[in-house]
Amino acid sequence: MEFGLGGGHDALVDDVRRFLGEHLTPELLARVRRGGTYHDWDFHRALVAKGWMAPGWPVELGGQGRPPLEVLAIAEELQRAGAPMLGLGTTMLVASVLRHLGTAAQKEAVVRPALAGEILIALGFSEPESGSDVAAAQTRAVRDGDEWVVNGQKMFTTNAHEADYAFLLARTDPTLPKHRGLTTFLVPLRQEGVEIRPITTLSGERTNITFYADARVPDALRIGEVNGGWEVMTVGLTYERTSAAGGDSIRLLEAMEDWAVGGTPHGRSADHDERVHEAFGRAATENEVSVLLSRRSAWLDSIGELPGVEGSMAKLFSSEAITRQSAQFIDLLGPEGIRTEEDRGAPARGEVEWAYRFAQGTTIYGGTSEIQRTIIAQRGLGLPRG
Amino acid sequence: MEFGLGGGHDALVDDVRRFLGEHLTPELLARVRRGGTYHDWDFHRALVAKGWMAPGWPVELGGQGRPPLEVLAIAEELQRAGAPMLGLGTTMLVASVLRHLGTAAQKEAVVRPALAGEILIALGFSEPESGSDVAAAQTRAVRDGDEWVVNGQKMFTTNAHEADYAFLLARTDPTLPKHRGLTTFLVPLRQEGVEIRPITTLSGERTNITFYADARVPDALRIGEVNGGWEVMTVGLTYERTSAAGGDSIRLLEAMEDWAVGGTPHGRSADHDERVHEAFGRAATENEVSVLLSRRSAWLDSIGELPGVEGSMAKLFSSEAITRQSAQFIDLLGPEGIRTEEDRGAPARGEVEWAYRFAQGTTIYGGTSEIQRTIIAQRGLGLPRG
Amino acid sequence: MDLNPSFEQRQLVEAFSTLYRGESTTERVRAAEATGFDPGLWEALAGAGGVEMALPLRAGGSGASLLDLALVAEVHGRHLGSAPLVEAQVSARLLERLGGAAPVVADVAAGRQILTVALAPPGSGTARGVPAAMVADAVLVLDDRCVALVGLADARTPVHNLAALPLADVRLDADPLATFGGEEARRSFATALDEWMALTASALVGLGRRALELAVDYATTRQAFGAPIGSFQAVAHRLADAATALDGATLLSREAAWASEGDPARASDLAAMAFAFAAEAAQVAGEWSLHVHGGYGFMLEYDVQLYFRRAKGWAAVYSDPGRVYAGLGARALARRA
Amino acid sequence: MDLNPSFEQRQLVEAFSTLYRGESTTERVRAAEATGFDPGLWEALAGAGGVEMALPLRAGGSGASLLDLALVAEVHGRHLGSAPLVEAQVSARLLERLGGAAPVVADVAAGRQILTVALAPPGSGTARGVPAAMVADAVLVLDDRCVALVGLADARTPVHNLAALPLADVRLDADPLATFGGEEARRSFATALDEWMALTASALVGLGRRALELAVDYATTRQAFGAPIGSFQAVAHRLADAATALDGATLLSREAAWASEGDPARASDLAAMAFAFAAEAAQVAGEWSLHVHGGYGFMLEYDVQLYFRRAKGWAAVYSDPGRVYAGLGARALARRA
Repeated sequence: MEFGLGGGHDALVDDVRRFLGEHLTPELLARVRRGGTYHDWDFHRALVAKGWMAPGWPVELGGQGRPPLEVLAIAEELQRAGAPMLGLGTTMLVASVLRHLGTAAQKEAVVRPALAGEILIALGFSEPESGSDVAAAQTRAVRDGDEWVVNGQKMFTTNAHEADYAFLLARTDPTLPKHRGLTTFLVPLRQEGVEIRPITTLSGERTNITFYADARVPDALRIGEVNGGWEVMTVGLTYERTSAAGGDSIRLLEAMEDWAVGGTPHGRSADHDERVHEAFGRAATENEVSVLLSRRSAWLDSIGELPGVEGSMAKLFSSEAITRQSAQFIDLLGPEGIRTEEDRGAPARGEVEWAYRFAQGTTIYGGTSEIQRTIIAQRGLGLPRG
Repeated sequence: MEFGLGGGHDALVDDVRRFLGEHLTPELLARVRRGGTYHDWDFHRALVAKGWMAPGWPVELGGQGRPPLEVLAIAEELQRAGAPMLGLGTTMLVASVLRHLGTAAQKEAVVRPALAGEILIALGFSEPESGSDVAAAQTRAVRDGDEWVVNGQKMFTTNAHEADYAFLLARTDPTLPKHRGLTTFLVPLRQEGVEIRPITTLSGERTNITFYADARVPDALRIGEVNGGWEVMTVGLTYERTSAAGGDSIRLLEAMEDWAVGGTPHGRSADHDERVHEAFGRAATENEVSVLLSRRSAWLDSIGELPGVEGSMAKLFSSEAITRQSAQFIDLLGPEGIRTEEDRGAPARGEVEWAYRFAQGTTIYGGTSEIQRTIIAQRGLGLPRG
Repeated sequence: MDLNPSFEQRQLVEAFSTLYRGESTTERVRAAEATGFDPGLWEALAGAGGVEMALPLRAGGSGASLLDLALVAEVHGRHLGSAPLVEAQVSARLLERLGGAAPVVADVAAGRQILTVALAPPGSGTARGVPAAMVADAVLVLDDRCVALVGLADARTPVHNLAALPLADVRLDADPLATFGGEEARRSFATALDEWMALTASALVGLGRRALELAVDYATTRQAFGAPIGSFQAVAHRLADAATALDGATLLSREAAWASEGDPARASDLAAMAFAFAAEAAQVAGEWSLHVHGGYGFMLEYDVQLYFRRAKGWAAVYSDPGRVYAGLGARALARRA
Repeated sequence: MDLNPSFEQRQLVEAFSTLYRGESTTERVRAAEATGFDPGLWEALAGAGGVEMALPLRAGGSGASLLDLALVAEVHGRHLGSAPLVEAQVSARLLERLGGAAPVVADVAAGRQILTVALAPPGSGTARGVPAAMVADAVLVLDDRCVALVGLADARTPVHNLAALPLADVRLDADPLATFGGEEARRSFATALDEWMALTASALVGLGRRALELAVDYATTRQAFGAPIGSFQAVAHRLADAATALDGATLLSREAAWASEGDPARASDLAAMAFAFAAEAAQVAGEWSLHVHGGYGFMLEYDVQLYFRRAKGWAAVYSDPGRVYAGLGARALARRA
């Protein structure tokens, strides 16, 4: 048994930090936070140039052939720094699905330019009437010769306004049982039948509702079999659930520690205050656990096992942890804690106030905490279904 | 709106405290704790002599005609002092059921001597295979002329070894739907067909399994209609659920405060320790809430409304509160916190260690926390049934 | 004990409910987020005697009890009122108790001037994060020496905050408009803080109850996996816990307000208890209601985020619950020692 | 990173699992509750080299790593071993590191003498609540001046406790058997405390995992309202949280043990983290498993209460998790300042 990540790991982390020092400028961070779009084409292309779009993919497919733990190391550092990665994340999720289930033509037409940083792909799973119960999708796709005609709405199509395609789950046969009449497509977003309407969220992130009115998608951009969409989604959702919030938590604790050692001009004194010390020690411990749970998933991946339950645990634990921690840190800051980052007197640069809003979303997207607990109970512990 | 309980209330509380000073001797408390039987015939008869067995009942039925809030005041003080009241509680629950649903003969033969402190009645609801789902009872009762023949087992028949009757839920028609084939009886416990086997519990309380092998009960001791037992239980369970743990919590906090101001020879210093102060302030606040929730139930009762959801809230909140508090108080005491009352060096006379064990039961008996939450969600908030 | 409001109290609640339903819709609350202040609501409140009622008869008020004000504060919280009603009432009562000049008191009572109160002692010549200070005319501050009434016009810097409250940092370098010295002034100021805590507890209760209603409504209609999500225990049991805490907070905050006349010896402790417990209950209700709404809860377009942000922010203006509990515990031990 | 135990580690775990399955059944655990000590288990452990393995090769041991010991401690916890294995291992290593007399070290290694260690500095001439002190022959104590080895025979008073542990208060008035002074002795003692925390974390993990299994087994078979109770979210989701915490605690406690050789700079922090986190995870697993058992959980006759009591008690012998977290937080700030 070995917990060390090896000397190569430290060198890699140093490399990522150098990269971030150069490319993740304070101006970029401010622009992203202000605009709410957690994607930046310059930063994205810089990552691509570095080979860090798909570092775990084989070299012949455009990756660097890195083992999963190195891939995780890169992701940990990027998340911890707050780099804008949402567009990369959804694009790579779809690329991963296509790598396994796509046609040769799709790999050429979509995966290649995606890995080259030329195109972006958004996710179109949720609908106004279906979220956690994603298989209840009602958006229709009807065949018309070599094309399909799509009608419906998708919620939370994050980065649709920057993206070229939406990875869309549609009902192609309403007469079949719920899970059986679904098909997945890559719907081109820059067409007349698609309307993108912005949604502003609690943490300032921009996402979108996308409306599909006789939008057209060539059959060549269908993924998987007709009415075989649920099998495709199963692969896709497994990738989605690996999103954990450990890096955000680490950044949050660092901001609080900066505040605590920085003289705390207006907040409470952190010296000799056992309540502050206890919260810091607890957060550091929870963050270590989040990191270990995520690393376990990556390690399982590296030895060829699918981290299903383990991924759910990493996601559940880290998102609930940042939700608890951010609320408690606001409390520790007292009345100063609710100042936002626009306020020049905000402690910890307003990171804590922002994290309290941001954290609420982490227990929702990528599978709610309730969905994760059900997966852990049934698949992990073998408890009976309800 | 008025939260005051009036001058009569203070006088009554003083009266109860004087009574307790005389009758609830340290020797009695030690005997009860050691033996595990939370019933003492001398103390019981002293309460009866004082009229506090059924202070809320009409004078003509053997009570004092006190309004519900005075009844609660007496109960609050007795619970806070840790008086042995389990036998009284179950006996009065059954007496209350009989008052509403019993025959004239039953009132004469059972209720009168019960209120006179001559007999005790235990509860026989739970079975080895049914607890929260009490209507799943499998104990059989079969008619035989003027008698019924009972076969089966009942769990947690507390005080059966001191009691004259068990208020027993039995299946009298297995062909009817679950809730329809049940009948309730008062089964005489001092007969050959009844075996009482002690159960020792985590907090040292003695309870019993009772075995019924061709035990006989006269039809005259049937309560309610044949196969109408669920209607009887509905009344009985409402009374059972009013049991709240607020008084135990108050006693626990008092023990901790005694420890904190008593010099703490070996424990951590409570002076200037914000963690201790925070826990104390929080516990005092939760205890105030427990008291208010219980008083609300009594007040609703006094104006003729049935405190269903409100009783569940009082029970849920107070039992969860003492469970949290006792665990946290052990933590505050550090390594000293796990010393039991047999240990002469135990802080707070071992009350905290004992409370941690005792508290676990409060979230189970009288309806688990899960049952209470379901009642509150469905009947209180109107959420749909699952 | 009688937990039913009196006939007069029911009328009062109904009158203010009607006012808030008209003048504090969530559209109006959103429209006022930039400043945290809705002048139309304030006019309506002043016109309805919202401040005047808090003053005793001797000062031309209608002599409402603190419990009456608490019932109104519940309505205020329920409708997320963008107006400093609690601060104005508390500081009007304080100024009157301090013996403030009658014309000023009359202006304040009529809502022509808005006063507020600094909840924490100033440091380095500044009172930080003073509630309502961006919209009030003057603030009552307790420093080492006395209670001072300080004009706000040129002394304030806005504080951007989670709850869109009109908070400001206030510089205290100008001469005060009036000062009030002596032990009694201090005691009056302490009473004002207790009143602020009790009334804010009530506002948080109203806010929390409405957040819970939003969750119950959503969970009753929203379907997933073939059933309304409120039929799943993972949702239902959380909401039952929130409902229980809010019922407790309702009783406790009303008891605290009642105690200012009904049980003065416990009034200060009860106000602190009510504040801390209501703050936690409202926060839990806000967070869980937001969570139950799933992705929609995270959209600014849905109302639940308005409650979520204020549940945390309205309480934090004074203190986190933990420090208040610590103060209560320390006081209890000091009394026993 | 490789989270799989090595072939040798799997063999080690299997060997001790077999031993504990035979010598630490819950019947045996119950039989040993009066003294907290099962001599038969101790003999078997000593015979299997349970203490010896903890010593380096130079001292005639088999040079097991702390991680090897942690894997054995998980087995110990899972079977609620009524024997001071962790204390004996930690104090044997400490005595050897201090340069204790070779014959004593040999006796200790062979299990002929049992040593233990006082986790807190003594006050007023007494070390309170010393683990294993009722069954050990001598204890290592750190006072202001040095580390002392003190005989226990006439110096101990038993401590009745929640977890049925053989704790004792130890008077320190007799002459020590040996003393070890200097900065290095202090550092060795601190290392021993870290080792005790890491191994106790592992024992708590084993205990907690078994408690969770009991809950899962019960919830899978017990029926209520026409379904196994484990199919209700109110039960299933709690157990999922407990399972997640225990998986985290497993990783963290193994990492802490690994770090003593693999990352010495972090070993002390990781030991404290593992101890506090495992203590909480085990307590939650114990409480929830007890609760899931309904009334049965409350019966002494059912095994789950054995786990419930030890989950709290094994950790409390040293400290509540909160104080350990506070120490970690203070250290982290001191490093940054």
